[in-house]
Amino acid sequence: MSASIQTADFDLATELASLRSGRAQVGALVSFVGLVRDFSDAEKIESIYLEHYPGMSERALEQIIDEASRRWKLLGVRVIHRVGELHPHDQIVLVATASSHRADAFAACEFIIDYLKTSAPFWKREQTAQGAKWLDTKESDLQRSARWNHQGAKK
Amino acid sequence: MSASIQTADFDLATELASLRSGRAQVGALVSFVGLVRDFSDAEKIESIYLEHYPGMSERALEQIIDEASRRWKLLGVRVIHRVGELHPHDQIVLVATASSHRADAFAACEFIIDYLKTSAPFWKREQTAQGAKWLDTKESDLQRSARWNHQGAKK
Amino acid sequence: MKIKLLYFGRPRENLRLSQENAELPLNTATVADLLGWLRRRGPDWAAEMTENRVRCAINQELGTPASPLRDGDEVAIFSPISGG
Amino acid sequence: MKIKLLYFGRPRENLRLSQENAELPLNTATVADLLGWLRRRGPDWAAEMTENRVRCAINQELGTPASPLRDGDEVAIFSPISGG
Repeated sequence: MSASIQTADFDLATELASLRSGRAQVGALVSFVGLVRDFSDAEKIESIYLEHYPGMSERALEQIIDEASRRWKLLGVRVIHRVGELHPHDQIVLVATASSHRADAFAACEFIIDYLKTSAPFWKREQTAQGAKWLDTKESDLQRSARWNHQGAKK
Repeated sequence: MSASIQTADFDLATELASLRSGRAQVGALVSFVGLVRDFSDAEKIESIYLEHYPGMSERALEQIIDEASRRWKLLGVRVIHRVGELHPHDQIVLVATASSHRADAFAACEFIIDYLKTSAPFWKREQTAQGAKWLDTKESDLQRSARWNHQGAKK
Repeated sequence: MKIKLLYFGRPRENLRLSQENAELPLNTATVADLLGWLRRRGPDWAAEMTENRVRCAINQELGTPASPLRDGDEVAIFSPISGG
Repeated sequence: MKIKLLYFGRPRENLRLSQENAELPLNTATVADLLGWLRRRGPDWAAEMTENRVRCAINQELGTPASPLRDGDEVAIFSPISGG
């Protein structure tokens, strides 16, 4: 169970290999990778800048992972969030979960990214030809996060 | 959108790279990897043997991918199912989905593996010290598959 | 009525048969009738070919015991699906 | 009452300030009071420090305008979260 905040890119295969390593009870690995897209609201994205709250961001990711581990039976969790300047096609975030059964791995992976989007202190500034703008929390992300308030008690 | 049935192992990083390749609208990549576990019902697994119905198995995977593509907005799907003799820790199956938004990628990935488990013609025989046995469809897989009958209309 | 019969999984292994061409009696209208006909081949077949133990596909689409059979069909009989 | 103030995202950039130590007036009991006090610093601050535009954390836990403040708190003011 570990979280990293880094400017460097990550390699999914390496991360998943270490998540499985020495855990022969793992039957399901689920991973989510978020990428920088090339267009946002019909404007071509030149770059994005990702800022975080050092200290709180690490702590928030750990709290989200702890909560997921309380709700589902997990054998491993890996979260990586990149910060700094990124460009279209770049990887932004990884959430990977390992479990004996896929129901737990899927639910925990989706829960972690949904909560991360609304409660971990990261901010995105998008740079387009029209200038730079700080993004707001998406309404759809708030709704997805709220779905989990009464879901997913530990089985 | 492609499905393969093969005895050879697969490399997740290579598969995801080709799923993203040339598609800058991809904002979310979700993947599921199913692995051979070391224990089943308290019996140590020595190996499993995976059999399929050549012709129908390819067709069933394509039908499941087509149905997922009708229900969600997908930019790419990759399914690989291995057959033949496998051992604990081996990869069995990959389902990877690419979409602009993670809601579509998550739902489609989970839908595909749930349907695959109950409607694609593959069979598993488990070899333990107590002998070999053909597995039945799990009751939990039937339930998970049935959940989708009234869910996930195309947004 | 002639059909092509395929076997997979547990029945293939237990009956040591992967496929055969079968000439069915006239009154074999459904998969359930076919299973009944196969059970009359002997105790091994009677034990395997019960509606509880096997599933089926007709021309590579999943079917049920009630599925109708037609001349030239490819019918597969197998233990419950367990891939993934 | 002394607190440590941190700014992130849009207010950090628009106000060109990342952090400061602030001595608050006695009647500053909540984050809402703090925002009111910050708005009195001038038009730039008045524009940024509205409850609509900013979110907050107190001692590295998310808070609301009603969250109480205590001496020694680390209070962060930022635009809505948008990571992941």
